Amino acid sequence: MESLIGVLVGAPLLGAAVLLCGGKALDRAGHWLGTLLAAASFVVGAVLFFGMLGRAGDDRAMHSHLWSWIPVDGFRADVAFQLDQLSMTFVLLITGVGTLIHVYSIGYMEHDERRRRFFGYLNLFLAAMLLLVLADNFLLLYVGWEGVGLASYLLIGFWQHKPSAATAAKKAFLVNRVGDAGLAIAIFLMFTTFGSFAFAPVLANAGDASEGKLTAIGLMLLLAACGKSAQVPLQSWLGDAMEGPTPVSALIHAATMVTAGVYLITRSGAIFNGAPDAQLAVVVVGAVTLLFGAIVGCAKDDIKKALAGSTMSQIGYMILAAGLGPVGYAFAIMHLVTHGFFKAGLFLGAGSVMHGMNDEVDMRRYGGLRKYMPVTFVTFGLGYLAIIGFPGLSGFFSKDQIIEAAFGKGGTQGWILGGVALLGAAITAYYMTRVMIMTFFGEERWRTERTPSPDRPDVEPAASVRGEHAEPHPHESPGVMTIPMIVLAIGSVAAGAVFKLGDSFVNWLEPVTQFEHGHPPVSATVVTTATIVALVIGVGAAWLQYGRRPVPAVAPRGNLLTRAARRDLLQDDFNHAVLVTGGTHLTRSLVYTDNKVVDGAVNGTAAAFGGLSGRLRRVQNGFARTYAVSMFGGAAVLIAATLLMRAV
Amino acid sequence: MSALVAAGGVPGLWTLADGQKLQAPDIEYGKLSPTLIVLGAAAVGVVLEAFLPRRSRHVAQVFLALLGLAAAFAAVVGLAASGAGSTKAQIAGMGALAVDGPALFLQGTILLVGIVGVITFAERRLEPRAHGAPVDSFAAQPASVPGGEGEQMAVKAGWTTSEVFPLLLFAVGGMLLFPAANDLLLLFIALEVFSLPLYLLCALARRRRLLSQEAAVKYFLLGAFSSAFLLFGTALLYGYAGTVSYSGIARVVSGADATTDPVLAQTTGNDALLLIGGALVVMGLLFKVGAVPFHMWTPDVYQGAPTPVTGFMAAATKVAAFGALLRLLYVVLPGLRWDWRPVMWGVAILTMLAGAVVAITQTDIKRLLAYSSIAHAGFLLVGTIATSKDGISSVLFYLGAYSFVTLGAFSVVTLVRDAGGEATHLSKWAGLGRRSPLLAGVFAVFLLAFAGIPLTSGFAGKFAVFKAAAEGGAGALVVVGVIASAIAAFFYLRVIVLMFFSEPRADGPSVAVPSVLTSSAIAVGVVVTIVLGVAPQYFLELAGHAGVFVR
Amino acid sequence: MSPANYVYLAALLFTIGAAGVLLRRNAIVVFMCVELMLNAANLTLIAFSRMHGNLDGQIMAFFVMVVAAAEVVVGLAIIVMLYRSRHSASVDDANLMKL
Amino acid sequence: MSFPLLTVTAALPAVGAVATAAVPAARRTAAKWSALLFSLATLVLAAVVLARFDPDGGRYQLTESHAWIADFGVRYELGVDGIGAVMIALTALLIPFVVAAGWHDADPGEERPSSRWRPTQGFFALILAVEAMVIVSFAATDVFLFYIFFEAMLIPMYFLIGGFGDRAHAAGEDEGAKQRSYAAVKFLLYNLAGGLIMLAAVVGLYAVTADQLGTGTFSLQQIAEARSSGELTMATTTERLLFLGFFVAFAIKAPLWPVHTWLPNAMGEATAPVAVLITAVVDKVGTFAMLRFCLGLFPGASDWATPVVIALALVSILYGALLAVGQRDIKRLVAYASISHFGFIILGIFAMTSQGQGGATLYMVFHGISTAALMLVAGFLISRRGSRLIADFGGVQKVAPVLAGTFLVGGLATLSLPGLAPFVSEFLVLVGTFSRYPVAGIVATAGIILAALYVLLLYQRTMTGPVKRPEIEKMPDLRARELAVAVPLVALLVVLGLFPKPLTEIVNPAVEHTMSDVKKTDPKPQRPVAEHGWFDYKPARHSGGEHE
Repeated sequence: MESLIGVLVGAPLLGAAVLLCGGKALDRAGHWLGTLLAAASFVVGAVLFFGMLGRAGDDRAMHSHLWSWIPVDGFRADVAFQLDQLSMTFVLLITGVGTLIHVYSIGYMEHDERRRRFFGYLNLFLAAMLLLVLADNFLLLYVGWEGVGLASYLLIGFWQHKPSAATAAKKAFLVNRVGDAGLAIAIFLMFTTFGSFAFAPVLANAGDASEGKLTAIGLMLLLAACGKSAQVPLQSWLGDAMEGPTPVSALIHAATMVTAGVYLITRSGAIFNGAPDAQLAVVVVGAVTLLFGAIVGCAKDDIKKALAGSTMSQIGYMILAAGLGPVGYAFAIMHLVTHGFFKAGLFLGAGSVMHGMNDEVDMRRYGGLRKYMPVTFVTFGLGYLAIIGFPGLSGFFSKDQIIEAAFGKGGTQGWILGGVALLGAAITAYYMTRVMIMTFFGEERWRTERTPSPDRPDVEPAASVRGEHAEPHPHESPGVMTIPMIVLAIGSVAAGAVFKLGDSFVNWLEPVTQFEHGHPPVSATVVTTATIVALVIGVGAAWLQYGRRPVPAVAPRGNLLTRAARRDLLQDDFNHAVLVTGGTHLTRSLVYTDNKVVDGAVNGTAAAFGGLSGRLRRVQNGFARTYAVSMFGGAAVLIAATLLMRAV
Repeated sequence: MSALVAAGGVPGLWTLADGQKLQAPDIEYGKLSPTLIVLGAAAVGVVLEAFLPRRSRHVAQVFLALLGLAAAFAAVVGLAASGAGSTKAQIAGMGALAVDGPALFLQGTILLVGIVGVITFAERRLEPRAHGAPVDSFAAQPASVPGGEGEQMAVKAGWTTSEVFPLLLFAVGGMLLFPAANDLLLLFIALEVFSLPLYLLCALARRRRLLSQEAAVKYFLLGAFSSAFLLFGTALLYGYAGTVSYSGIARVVSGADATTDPVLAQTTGNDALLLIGGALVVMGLLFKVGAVPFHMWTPDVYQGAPTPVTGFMAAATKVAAFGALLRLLYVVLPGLRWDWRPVMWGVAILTMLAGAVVAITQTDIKRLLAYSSIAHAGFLLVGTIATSKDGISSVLFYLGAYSFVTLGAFSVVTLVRDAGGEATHLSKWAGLGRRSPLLAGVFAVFLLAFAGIPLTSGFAGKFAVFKAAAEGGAGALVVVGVIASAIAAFFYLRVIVLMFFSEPRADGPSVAVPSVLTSSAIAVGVVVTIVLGVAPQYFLELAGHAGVFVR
Repeated sequence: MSPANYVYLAALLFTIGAAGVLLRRNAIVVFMCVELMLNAANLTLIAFSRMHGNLDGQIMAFFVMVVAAAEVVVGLAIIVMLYRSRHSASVDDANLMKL
Repeated sequence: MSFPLLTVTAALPAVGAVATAAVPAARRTAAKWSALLFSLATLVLAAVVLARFDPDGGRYQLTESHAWIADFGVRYELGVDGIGAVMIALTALLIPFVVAAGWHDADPGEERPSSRWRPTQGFFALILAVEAMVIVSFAATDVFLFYIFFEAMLIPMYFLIGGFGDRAHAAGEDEGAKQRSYAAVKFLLYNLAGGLIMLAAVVGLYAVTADQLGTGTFSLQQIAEARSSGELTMATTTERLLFLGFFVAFAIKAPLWPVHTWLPNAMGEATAPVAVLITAVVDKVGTFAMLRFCLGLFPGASDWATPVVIALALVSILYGALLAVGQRDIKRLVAYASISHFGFIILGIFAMTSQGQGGATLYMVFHGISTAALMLVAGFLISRRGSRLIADFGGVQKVAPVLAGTFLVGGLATLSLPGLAPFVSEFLVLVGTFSRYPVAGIVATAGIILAALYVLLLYQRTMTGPVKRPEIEKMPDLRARELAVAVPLVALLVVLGLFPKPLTEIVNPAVEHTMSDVKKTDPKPQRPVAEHGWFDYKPARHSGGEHE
């Protein structure tokens, strides 16, 4: 059984290797191979899952040691896997959603000449992501951590001929690297504190370490989580990452990779439990991000960027929950899974819309599409209902638990966090309704608005370069794309209820994450009611603004907040002004320094000797009598010096 | 001489006492044979010059010179083999000459240098034939006015200055005596014996005769000036010690004899005599080695002299002069070590740095090599200052290594020619490596050896002297030496860059195809450079065994 | 008279000779000044010889005279050659080579 | 008398150099094949060295010792510890790639046959000569022997840089020649100056040993024995001065800020294979020598100098990376990246922990391979376009995906992506540094962010975006020869990234020895996980898959 764990990672890795190294011969069958291997991984995951179910809760963790990786004196890193309930949850989510998105991509990427490579990258992503969640030590986790970063980089920049895509990919990788550095430092700290960085010894002994150490480790882990999960202040890359093909956005930037930060914090729960300050930092980051993402999501006209803001916000919920400690870990993961379903579904739906609309992404050029793409409309709608927390759908259960747990934090903190979470729920309802209305309802604005030239949609960035108006012909996507959407929609609807039934999900995770019941100052019913009220307010506000009035095709100027939100609340501008401009000046001045000062000193020395030489050379003036003077003087000095030596 | 006086015993007695016979001086001809052979060959050469017809002189002189030098070298080897260099080292020639390790080692080196020198002197393939007759690098008729009728007639007649070979032999004879001289008189005589022929040789260039003559005049006047200093120093030392023999002076300096003789007690009380005299003698020698500030003749003379002469002179003079300097400092003045060492420190530092720095901006290859030789004199002084057995042997080794590199380098210079003769201006050497990779490669080997790059003889030599100096407590001098080496590396590199990395000039020089003579001279240089670089142990041992002066 | 005075005289002569070398331009005169320096040395040798009462100094003086003669032979040859080429015996005119 | 394996390993390329140089002028291709075959044969021998090396054996193995220059106390002593063995292997490994990648670099230019002096024979002979000298340097256990080859290798390198520059030069052919000879001279003078300073220290070392032991010696083993027996004690000042003499030379060679400025010129002007030779092979002698000679001979002084060295290493890391970001020339960018990496290596060495030093050793190997991959592919790219300026490229990925892919892998290795070999070493260096100097560890970690920046900027500007220039439109993808160069290197990066154990096994004992030389032990974890026994963990050798 244990040996199968390796297969989980191995199958997609093999796929990646074959697809990326294989030649053009694989172009025709490559996508099927990739999908097959992803599915194989899912099947293996399912087998392992059922095997696991057959055992007692405390005995479900499995280990598989493959080989000793970096054996150095006093330092040990192995390639070894650990499959417990937490990892299992992720494995199923990753391989399941992953497989669906592979299938979807077959249709979505049909006309792309580099489809084989796309599937190679997708497989690479799956392998790295599985490595991340299966590793039994932080260093191997780090490999997966950066591996998914690489896959993300490759996939965001998949359409490399678009400068914006290449820039976005680079930005994503760089911002993630900042987080990675945090993870690296956390590992160093673990090594110096515990002499190890494998899960078992570190987590089991976390209680022995001083709180200061644990806080430091926790903060560094939080930094890592911020990078990967696009949390404030490292959130700026996620919006740009929407340059990637939409299946990528669905899989990586919605369902799986961006939630790795939640996994990291949950996995390191033992460390955070001993470091309340670090936990506080986590909840603050989560709370800030959930508002930040939500506000940004309200202002974006690009459907994918609106969804990206939403992702940020939803992960904020998860981080918030994870920061609450054992009260919230299980809810964080639960929301993570449900979010995986509905957000993937939403993105795939968005992709389907774009597919039918000449890759137009501006919602102001959509409208009334429900008639033309019914399947997309229904699945997207179900996802919409799930995310806003419509009672009975998955988002309702998972989000409600988090809000409840936030209130349960107790004291002023509890009220603030709960209030923020509640506010977030309202805003979520608002912006999602906005997306829904602008896309599927109202006038068919696409009939009059200019859209990009249809002949080369891949060359000309849809939103920036406008060609002659060619009326799009919205149409439903092929089955290979709609089926995954349908599956995900089912998941969005049902997952929450299934998990909630008998607290099955919490019980499942409990051996790994522990679980405590929170003590909200108000009863759960009050919280639920408040949540539903917030939902109604949000939906109502959006309907008032977009449903009752026509949507202007060109965005109005908007108030200050709207304008700031469109620019990601100016955070990018700040980055640009401080980091990019400052960095450019720094490197330029350093280049100058290196040439003129450091190297200048060297060349200057050479020049100085040259000058000295030229001067001394003039003494040799060709007159024999000068030479004689030199000799005579030399003799005099010689005599004088000799006498002087005797004298002293 | 002191032996003569010792027999007298009474001051002012100019005649022999009754019953005493004038003793015949006791000369160990065997021990002196190398010098005698060379001087004899030189005398025969003069005779040949008088009696042989012009056409046959060249061959005869070359043959005679090579024979004489080879025989002398054989004699040196024989002496060394018989232990004269180590166990049976002795003072010969009634106290005038030392036959010991350093003397034999240096004599051997000088003779080898002489042989290679003769070979380069004899080269007749480089100059275009003058009216059908092969000519060498020397003037057709030195006495004639440059560009005048006399010169044209001499050229037309195909004359050459075959006197150069006896002159070279005389110079070698003097040089053999110079490091062996064990009293100040012989030191002076030997100095003159090897200097005078060199003055003449400098004047004998076939091309650029004005430069050649100017070099001779400068060399001569300054040389005479310096020998006057040396002589005056000799006189003062004689005044101090009452003797000119090295061992005698050394004894007086160490205070062994002062008690018995009242006059001596008076003069030895005056340290000024000793110090000034010593300084002046040392100065005379420093002039010959080309140490700063007595170096200024070097660039001009090296540039003006015919290149084969420059090569010979640069190598052999340095060997002989350092031999004499070593003996003087180690045998005569060891008692004054604490007086002369600091002064020599200063001279060594100045020499190394000035030589290296000024060389940077030189534009003539021969002048550049001259400054390089000044810098090398500085490195040799570092070894000299060590005042240890290792110091002596390191200098001996360095001299051997250096002289062959120098000979080789100047031989290469003779090959790079254009219409005006040798193309010594550096700009003409641009791109030589692309036209003639082999020659440029060989020259690069020599330059790298000069620069002291490992696996060349220059490195082994430099390491030896630095090691000796460091052990002798002159660590600071080693550091200065290292700095000077770094500066020096710059100008050697400049030449390499010029040869290999510059585009050849359209009007660039051509490389003459030498006869077997110059080729073999260069080949010897390369082989010695590499052998001494890669496997120097045998020669280091040789120099090590030779590192003891007889007193 | 103390022999020391001869030594002083010799030193004076030597200095005069050296000064001549440094100051005079004509090659012959320069050369003669060198000869003067040699003779100053001779005088010193003889004076010390007398002082020490041994013959070494005097013998040396003879050698020096011989050497000086040889030097004259070589030196004059060179100087005359220079004069014939340049029509000038000034040492300052011979400065083609410098720097 | 056992078979002199090390001598033969070093001599084979030397023989190859002579043989290659002797190939007649017209038979250029024969010279190339000769060089390739000799380098491959050397690789086989190096593999034998690696195989014969027994990690459980003595400190120096395969030793040879012969009298050489007794007067200088010099012996011809060879021997390898684990570090030397892997460095020899690295050298032998990279040379065939260098040769293959430089296949056409020394062909006489068809367009101007007279003005170009590129004797192919010379080019390849010089490469083999460098290889021979580098191998001796890695194998020498006599300080003097090491010094000689350390210095001597400058000469062939000098001719390789100055004589066979990159044909692609923005400022035109003549200006290119000028810059090239400037770079070559700068390279040589810089290193020669360092070498001469070291010479003073070598002389000083002789004086010290001669003074105290009676006879001077340069033998590492003999000095170590004399030190441990107390026969040889160095005064603190003497030791520090000697250390500085050695260290400056190695710091220049490595190169360490602020004596790094020769490297960008040299790597920029040289052809890509020669640039690889410089940074991946020759420069490694500098860092290797710090480990073996600075730490081995002068442990006290090394300890004394550590704060300064670490500070300089940190400056190198950040400064090199920032300058790499600001470069407009591909090869100079790689050069500055290398400066940053050498900072890591030196940091690891002077952190004085097992992880740091083990990591530094692995870093030398992996940096060699990754830079080779990046630089050689960059060379292929540059030769296609005839320009080294980043701005002259763009969109290459579209027309030459394989080239772009291998370039990207090389770049990712340069930024130490986990899963590729350099990550292993960089992480070890960082963790080793952090455990003794936490602040330095954190500062150095910032270097990995900058590394991502310069690599990705380079990739973005050259490979991505629309194809705008006709020269790029016509650009062919990697050819068979080029694939043969790039693919094995990339494969090695991946394999060694996942399975570096064979190397760590060889390196570990050597690191233990060095650690005992400097009398250092690893800092203990504050809360060791004692019951797991991980903290005293010594990796078991020759066994795999163990797990408690």
